[in-house]
Amino acid sequence: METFVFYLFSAFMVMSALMVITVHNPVRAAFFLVLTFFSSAAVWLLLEAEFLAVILIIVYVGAVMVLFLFVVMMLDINIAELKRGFVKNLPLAVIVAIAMFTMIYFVVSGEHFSVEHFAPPARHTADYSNISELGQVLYTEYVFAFEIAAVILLVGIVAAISLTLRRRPNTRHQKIEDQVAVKSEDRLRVVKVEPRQRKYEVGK
Amino acid sequence: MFENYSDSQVYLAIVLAPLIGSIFAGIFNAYISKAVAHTVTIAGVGISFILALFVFEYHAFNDAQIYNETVYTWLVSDGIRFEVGFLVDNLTSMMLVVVSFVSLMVHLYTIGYMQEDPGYKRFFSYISLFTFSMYMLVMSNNFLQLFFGWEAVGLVSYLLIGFYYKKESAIFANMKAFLVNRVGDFGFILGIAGVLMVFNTLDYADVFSAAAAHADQTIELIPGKEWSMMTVICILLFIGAMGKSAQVPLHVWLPDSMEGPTPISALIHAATMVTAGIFMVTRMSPLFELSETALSFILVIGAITALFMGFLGIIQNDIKRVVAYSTLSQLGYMTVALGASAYSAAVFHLMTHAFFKALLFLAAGSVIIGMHHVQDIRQMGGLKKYMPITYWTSLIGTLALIGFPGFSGFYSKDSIIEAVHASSIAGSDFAYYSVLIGVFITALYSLRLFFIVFHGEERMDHHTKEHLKESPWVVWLPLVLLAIPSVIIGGMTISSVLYGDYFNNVVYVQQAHDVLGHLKEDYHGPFSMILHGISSAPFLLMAAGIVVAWFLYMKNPELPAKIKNIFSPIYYVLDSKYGFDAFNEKVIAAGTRGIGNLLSKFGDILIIDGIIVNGSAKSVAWFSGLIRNIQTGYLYHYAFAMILGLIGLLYITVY
Amino acid sequence: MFSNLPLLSLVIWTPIIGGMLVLATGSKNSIEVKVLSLLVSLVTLALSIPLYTQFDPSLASMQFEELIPWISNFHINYHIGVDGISMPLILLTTFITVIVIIAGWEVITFKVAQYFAAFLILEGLMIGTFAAMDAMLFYVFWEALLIPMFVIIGIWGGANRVYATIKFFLYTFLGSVFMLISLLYMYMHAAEVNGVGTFNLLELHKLPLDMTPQILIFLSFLLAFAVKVPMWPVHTWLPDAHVEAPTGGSVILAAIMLKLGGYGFIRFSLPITPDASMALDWLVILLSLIAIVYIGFVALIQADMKKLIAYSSISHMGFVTLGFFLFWKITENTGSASGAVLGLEGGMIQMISHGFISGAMFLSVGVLYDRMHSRMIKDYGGVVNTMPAFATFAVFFAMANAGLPGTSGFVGEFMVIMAAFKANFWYAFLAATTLIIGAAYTLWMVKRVIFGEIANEQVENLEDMNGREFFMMIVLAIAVLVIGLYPAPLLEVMHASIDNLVAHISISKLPM
Amino acid sequence: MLTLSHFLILGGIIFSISLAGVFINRKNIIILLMCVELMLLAVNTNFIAFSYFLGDSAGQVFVFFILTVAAAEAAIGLAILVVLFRNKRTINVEDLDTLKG
Repeated sequence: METFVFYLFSAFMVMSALMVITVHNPVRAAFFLVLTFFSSAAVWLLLEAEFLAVILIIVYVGAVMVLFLFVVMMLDINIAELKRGFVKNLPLAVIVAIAMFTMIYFVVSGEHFSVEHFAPPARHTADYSNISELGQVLYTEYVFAFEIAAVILLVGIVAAISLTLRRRPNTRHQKIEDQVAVKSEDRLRVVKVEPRQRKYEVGK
Repeated sequence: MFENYSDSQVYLAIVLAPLIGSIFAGIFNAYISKAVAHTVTIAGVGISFILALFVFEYHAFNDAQIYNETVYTWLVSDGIRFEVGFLVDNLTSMMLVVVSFVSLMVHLYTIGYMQEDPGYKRFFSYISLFTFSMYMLVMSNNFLQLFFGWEAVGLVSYLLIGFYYKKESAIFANMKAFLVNRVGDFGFILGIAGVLMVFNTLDYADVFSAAAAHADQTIELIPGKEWSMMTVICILLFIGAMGKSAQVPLHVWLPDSMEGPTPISALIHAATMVTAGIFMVTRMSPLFELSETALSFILVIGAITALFMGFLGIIQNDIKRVVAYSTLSQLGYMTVALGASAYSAAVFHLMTHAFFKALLFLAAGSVIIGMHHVQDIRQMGGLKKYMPITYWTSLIGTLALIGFPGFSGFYSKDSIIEAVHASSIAGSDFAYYSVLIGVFITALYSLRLFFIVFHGEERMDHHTKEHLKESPWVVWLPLVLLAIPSVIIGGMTISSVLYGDYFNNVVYVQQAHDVLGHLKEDYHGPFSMILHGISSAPFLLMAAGIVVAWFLYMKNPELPAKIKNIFSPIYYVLDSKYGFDAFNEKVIAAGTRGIGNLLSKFGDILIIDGIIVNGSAKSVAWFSGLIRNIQTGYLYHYAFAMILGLIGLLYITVY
Repeated sequence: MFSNLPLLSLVIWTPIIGGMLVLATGSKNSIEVKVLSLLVSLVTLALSIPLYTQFDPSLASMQFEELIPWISNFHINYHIGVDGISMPLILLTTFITVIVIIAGWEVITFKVAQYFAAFLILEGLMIGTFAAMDAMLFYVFWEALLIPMFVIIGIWGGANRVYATIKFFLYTFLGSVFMLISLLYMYMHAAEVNGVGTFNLLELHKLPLDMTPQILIFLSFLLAFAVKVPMWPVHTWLPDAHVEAPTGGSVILAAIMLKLGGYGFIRFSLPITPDASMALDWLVILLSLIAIVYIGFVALIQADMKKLIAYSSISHMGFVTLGFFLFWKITENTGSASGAVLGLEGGMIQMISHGFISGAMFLSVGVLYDRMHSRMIKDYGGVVNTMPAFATFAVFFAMANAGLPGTSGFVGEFMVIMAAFKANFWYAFLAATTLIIGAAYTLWMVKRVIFGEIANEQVENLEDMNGREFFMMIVLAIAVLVIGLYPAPLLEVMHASIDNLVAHISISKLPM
Repeated sequence: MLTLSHFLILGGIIFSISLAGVFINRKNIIILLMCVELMLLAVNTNFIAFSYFLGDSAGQVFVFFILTVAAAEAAIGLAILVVLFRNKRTINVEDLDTLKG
């Protein structure tokens, strides 16, 4: 049963990941990425990482991918231009990917990671709470790292806002404080006019 | 010597009095009047002169103990004490009197001579400073202070030669003088270093008492060849003396130094500073006696200077330069005496020469004042009737210079000639004939000058002639005061100085070299010396010189020009001063600049900066230019490189 | 009364904190900035005087020592102290800084606060370098002081200042990284030998080292210090830096920064690697003699006054390194070490004297430059006619530069020549040529600049020194004269330390 | 029977695919960013697998942090993208070679 679930969702994952990199429309790619995340959340559930699986869906799918979609749709992207060179790059990409995978395969398959070395642990009972266990370590042992993560998020927010914030100097809008602080001299300027002497130019 | 004061206080007072005067006149230059400036400085020198007389009396007649005390310790390093101290013995006290007397005369004379000069107060400050420096030199009891005084007089000489700082020739001459002196000092300081190496002290007394014990020490200058340490030290020290006392080939600065005002030509470049070398060698007699090679060297150098510089005097037309070449020649005589181990004779001649040469210079100055700063003797003549005092004092000076029997110069010069004759070290024959011919030459150029200036037709222009008159008393008084010792001092003192025991505790002469001891056997007092002198070769030569001079410049004034034409190659050689100046200018100075240029352009700018420093910077730029092509700026290239690296790493890990 | 104050720390940090304060005011009202800077430098000077008065010259050990752990994982301590070698140099620093502050008084009009702050901070860092007893602390100060100097030349410098700054920085930096490697090596080595690594200088002095590491360490130190001194052939940064630097920068550079190199030799090279120094002393002596003669010739033909003085500095610093490394040759030649102390102390005196003289020379050029805006000799001539007081000082300092007895310039040269003769006649011969060459280039410059007829209209309109300039000159002149006439008190404080050093370097550090 | 290898190989496949994606879509910077996200996913899967098989929750904590950082990274990356587009009117990587040496 577990094996079946694993292979099912793994297949989804691989297929949708392949779609992510092959489709031309970024919107579609984003949707396929969402699918990949969903499948991988399922795989994570198999590994008893319930909290992270949920977080992956809520944060990634719910927030980050939506952000991607927003950006993709907001920008006026010339898709045709971006497509060029797809076929030309394909062989290289395949070669690199296969080379990479071969390497990884030789490392992770085989004796080092087999059952003898890493026997699957027994499943937890129903009252096991992944969240509380994570919380235990997160707020004790990793509390500094946690704080730093919070700061990183804060910096992320500030950075994102400050990068995208646009000042438009020529827009007209009210400046309330100026209006309140106005004085009479600012409104009315008394100009002293020199009495002009008329010039009579006699005999010219 | 004074009841209420210790000796050291008196000596300090001698030294400091002119220094204080100098500093006062120097610092308050802008705030004091001329009268205050000269009063203060003359007071300073006057005090030291009077004290010097007492000191002389104390040492010469009362047989005082040799005073050798430290004033203060300059520094101590490595267990060696470098001190400032005074050594006062008969030699010192004599030098003190000579220096202070001439200095005082020059101070007085300056009041008249420099009356109109804007640098009046500065001048007084300088000459007082010079007096101080000279005292430091002669009173020193160690080599360090000697060197201090040595350089200090050089400094003042530099300042005074360049006194007219607007004059290009003057500022060239002062730099030349300083640099040539520095060449001498270069040898001198090495000599001092040698002394320190051998004796581990710079104190005279310690060095001299230990000198004999180190006589056999050697030094390996060139690998495999041993030299006597004493010879090396003595020659090095003598190179210092050659600079200061203007011996060939380091004499070139002295004629040019006549660019300075005349009073200092008298004081520094005739009477005192230039004799410092003579004084120094005399002081170091215990060292020089240990090296016959060095003595021979001194003898030959002195003889060359005495003879060949005399020749140059004959053709000069600048009144001061004639006297300057005569000074060179006379310094050569003194040096010859040193080489012959007749130290006493050298110092004796130093003393008499100081008086009569100062007299001659000041007289020349008096003439120059009278002639309104014309120095060319071809525009003079017949001054006898306009400037009688100057005339008579000049005559005395000239007679003393040529060694006319009875005058001071006679005793000293004749003694030197006799001493060289009696000497047997290498080169003494050459030296003897040189100084003999020198007598003739001396008489020739001295009387040539005398006749041309004071006799014969009056060649000055009309305007000058109208204003021609005897100089004021401040000018002629020093002449008279100097004329007195020029006449009498020689005969008065020869018995004790030369043949008596005056220098017994000062000068050390080895038995084998003791020419004066040898001469002493034939010496029977000054008058018999005159009698003996009249019949000797030097007198005949001198007389010949006078007659030739009279014949050429009084009797047949056209003749010299003819002779000049006949012997024009010789004249050319003499006129170019044997080519020393040209050599220095074209070879040494230009060569030095050339080397500097070469090292700068080629070494510093091209090789070090160009190739190594900027070259390495450029090679970095070149290399980075090469590898910047890899930096395409495209994201995927970087990614590709990264992945290739990753795969490579994995490959290494897996297999 | 103040005996328990951390005096040395105060001397180091007062100018640094003062400099920060000056920087912080950033005020446009520059007179306050100047007064504050002057005050800080004067306080520092006042604080440094007890270092001399309360110094015990009979002790060879460190005095006014302070030790606070700094980076304890690597046994790096804030460890400072002075002995007879560093104390005079610290006094020189505090003294010269006051002069430099005064020198900048009216001249600097641009970024005034930053200018003075840079000098004050530089002062503290230099004192720190002299006082550091921990090699790592030394290194930190050593590198840190490049920054203010970099800024000084780079901002207030002349036209070609960028080239000069970068050259200056890279040159000195190149040298010092090798020193860092050596220090790290010795730390590791100490850890092997003693079980615990150390950067304590006094410990490093005692650390036994094999010949090969000693030679390598010696060479790396040589590179670091030779660049600073500077010795031929790594000297070419100095003329450029001097020419471009503002007057104050030149003064500090010549008067103090060059001394760091000499100090490094005497504090690091000699005691840490005595056997390598013995094996390679010929190299240092050779380079020193080349510096004295070669650079003298180069100085002769310079057309730029500042360049000429810069080259003369290099030539004079040759005496320092020559004096420091004579010990073994003297022993070899005469069989006894007598004379070695003379050379070492001569080198020390030469450093201090050169601080005053070169400082004064650069100030003199500065006085002229402020009026004429030219450093070229050919633009001058007959300055004495319009600036007699200045000319007096200029000639005086020129004479001091030429090593006239009675001025401080003579003392060191004399002692080193005396010692060199004991080592080898030809060393002394070549060293003594400076008597001629040094006088030649200095006096030739004086002749062309000071003497003669008034050369042009600008010279004719020159005004003589004002009170501020006169004050600087007279103070320096007095210092030069006092050291020249009575150097004994200055040497008194060194004897114990130098004797100790000689005793130390005469014992081999090779492991048995 | 699922072993650790299964999950690691899955991670490897996803990683290789995203790697290929970087090469194929060398012009579209948005898809490049997505590929980076995919890589992180592969890595995260590995972490979780190890965490499970070793019985150590530290791996999950790590993933937690990676997710945090990745979220921030995506946000900033997209922000940069927006600014870039605003200034250059393109997100074609081939036009972005300011860093060319």
